[in-house]
Amino acid sequence: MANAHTSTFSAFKATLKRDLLIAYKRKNDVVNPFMFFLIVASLFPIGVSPEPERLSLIAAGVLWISALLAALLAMDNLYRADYEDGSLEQLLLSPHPLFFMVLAKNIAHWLVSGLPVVLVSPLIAYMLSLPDGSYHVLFLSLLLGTPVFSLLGSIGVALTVGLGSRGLILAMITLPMSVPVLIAGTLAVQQTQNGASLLGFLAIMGAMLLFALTLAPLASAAALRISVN
Amino acid sequence: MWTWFHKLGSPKWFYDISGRWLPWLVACMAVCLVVGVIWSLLFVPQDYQQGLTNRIFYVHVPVASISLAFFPLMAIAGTVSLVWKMKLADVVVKVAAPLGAWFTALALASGSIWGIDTWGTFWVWDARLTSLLLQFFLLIGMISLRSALEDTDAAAKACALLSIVGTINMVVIKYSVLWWDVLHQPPTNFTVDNSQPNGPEIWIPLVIMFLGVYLFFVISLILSVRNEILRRERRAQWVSELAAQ
Amino acid sequence: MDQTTSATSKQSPAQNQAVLLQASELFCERDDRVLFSGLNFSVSRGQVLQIKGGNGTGKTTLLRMLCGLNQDFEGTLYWQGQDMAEQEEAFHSALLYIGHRVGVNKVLTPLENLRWTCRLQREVSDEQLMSALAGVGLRGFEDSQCHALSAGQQQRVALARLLLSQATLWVLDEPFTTLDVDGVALLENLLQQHAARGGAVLVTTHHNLQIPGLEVLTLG
Amino acid sequence: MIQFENFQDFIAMGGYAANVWSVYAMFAVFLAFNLLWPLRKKKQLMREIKRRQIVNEQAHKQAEPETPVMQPLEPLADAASPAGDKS
Repeated sequence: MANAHTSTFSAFKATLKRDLLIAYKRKNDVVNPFMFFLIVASLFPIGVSPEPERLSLIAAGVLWISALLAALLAMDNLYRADYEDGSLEQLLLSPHPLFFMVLAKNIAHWLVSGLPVVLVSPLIAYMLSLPDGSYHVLFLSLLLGTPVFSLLGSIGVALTVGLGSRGLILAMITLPMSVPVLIAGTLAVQQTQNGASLLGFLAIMGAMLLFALTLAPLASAAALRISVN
Repeated sequence: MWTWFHKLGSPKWFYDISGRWLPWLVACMAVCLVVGVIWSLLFVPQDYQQGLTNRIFYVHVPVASISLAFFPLMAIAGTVSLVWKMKLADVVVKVAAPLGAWFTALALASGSIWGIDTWGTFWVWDARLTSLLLQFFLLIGMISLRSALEDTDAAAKACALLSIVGTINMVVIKYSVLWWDVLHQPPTNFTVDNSQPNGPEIWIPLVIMFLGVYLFFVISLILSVRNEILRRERRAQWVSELAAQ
Repeated sequence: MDQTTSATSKQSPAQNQAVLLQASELFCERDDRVLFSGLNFSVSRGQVLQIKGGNGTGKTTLLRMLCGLNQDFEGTLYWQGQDMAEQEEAFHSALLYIGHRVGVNKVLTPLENLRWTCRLQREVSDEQLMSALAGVGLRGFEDSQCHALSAGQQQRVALARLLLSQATLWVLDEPFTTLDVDGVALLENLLQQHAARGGAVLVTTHHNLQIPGLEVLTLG
Repeated sequence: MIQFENFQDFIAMGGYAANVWSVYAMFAVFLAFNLLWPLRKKKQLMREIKRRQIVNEQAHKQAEPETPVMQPLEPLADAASPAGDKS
């Protein structure tokens, strides 16, 4: 008798809901990346210089780098809890393609750690005296860029899920990989200030997002199968 | 052709074959390097713009271009190790990372020294140097993942996967750094290497140097692969016979 | 170290419908130590197969290999007569695996845990979930977070899946370790019911099972 | 053809001695290290394999009994043992 198992989409929804529920119950998974982003972004005026002219030059870069570091920090516990309590094995053994399960987990992770950073970025941009015209540019580019950080990061996390201490290795694997997005994001903000068209940059970032959205979960799924044995 | 491919899988066969080829390779490498170095140091005419620093060109260009070959090499070896589960391919992936880091480090050092008199400072965030730097970081990531996962089958598959992902990334990084450089650089369209007309007396020693450094890359890789084979097959019969001699 | 047990033939996958999972010529080596080689056995409908062996003889490794969590082995696996490689989805939709780590998230409540693990395989209503939890003796604990439960209770949350699952093959790795006396009786009863309804069970435990028609495969 | 009149000129390298010679020095170190280090490691590996071989042979000669003998536990120093001995 063929087992009529649930449709992949409902399993996708179930995994997404479960992860959001876990995040809701464990508040500090949401607060930590968010606070980290605030703290790192506010260190730069102290470290570099408080004058608005100097700050506005580096504002875009500071915001993007802080968002990248916040995403890296949040990535560490992406699969860890599930690996330790055995839920990851259930995920691997489910009849549904692992691609969608990993995608669900990545989306849930981004909603918890990436989206708050994006939502608060205009406020921090104001504190870093970002030039007036580029608030919406920063917001949109971060909105397209931070998912790519967690998608790429999930590959590194999946590769090192079995290790105990893996913070550093995770950084060394993920940071170089996120350089293209960092470049596209910072350029989008800087170049639109002197007249470049915003649509061009958003198109490029959108392409990067789709590239990551389709390929990264494949690599993460393969990496999970390798690490969980 | 297939028998050759499967024979390549047995480490002992590779160990014997490489043992026989090594002396010849070393001899060719020595000849190429000696001729190349002497020719480029002594006989290459001064460059009207850079003066005698074009000698650095003869070390930087071969090393930098071969360093670009490391990620594709690891990706191919990684794919073979993942798909056909060939132990030798995993040995190549493991051994190529440190050697790649050495090549990239020398390319970085010689590139920045070469740029000193044209840019006036030791380090400039020029497109080529920046992508070499990022390649160096990715290679260090490969090495650290390999050492973190000790040496099991899982480590082999994980590193093979990372090498494939790393190669795709290296391509994307290369072009995004180029794009970043063009947008930031005031358009001086001054590229360092092909600024003066290259007569044959310029590029012949370059080809010889390139050949010498390429042979060196092959030899060093083979030496390390042989060591790794001995380490992994240390319980095998043929290794203990070898050790007894 | 090589064992050949239980009746079915070695090479050709048995054609009759009864045989669910068949393993032929399994060979597994863990850091230069051969766990088992030339291992052949099969699990058919209505059968409870207990895998016995001392510590470190590869019981868990064998179970994880059969489920597909671990691919480092030689030999072939057949599911309902066909090679496992092509049967991936059909096999996984008919499989229920509970390992040493039972897959219960400490932050979630038993209800939420059960809802997710079941939803991966079939649609279940909340009433069914509640009755399953009550069935394994967790009445009243449905809404407390699992880190407040004892290890035995957490094991029961995983066992609640047995009540709801339609999977034909149960693979259980040391399911009895944290259970108290009536927990053991409950589980043994469940195994018998599952075998009676045409399912199959593969279980590793040091506990001597009081199940009629129990077959044993000893490793190492 | 030779670009330098004498040896001093060659060393001075038209004022860029530091640059050119540092690069060639690094090149030499790079070549030497990556060729000699594997050879040294190979010798070390061979020595270790030979040493393990000898150790294995000795181990085989006088193989201890397989199952460890159950040593009885010493009585606890502070516990008043039921037999009432005055420890």
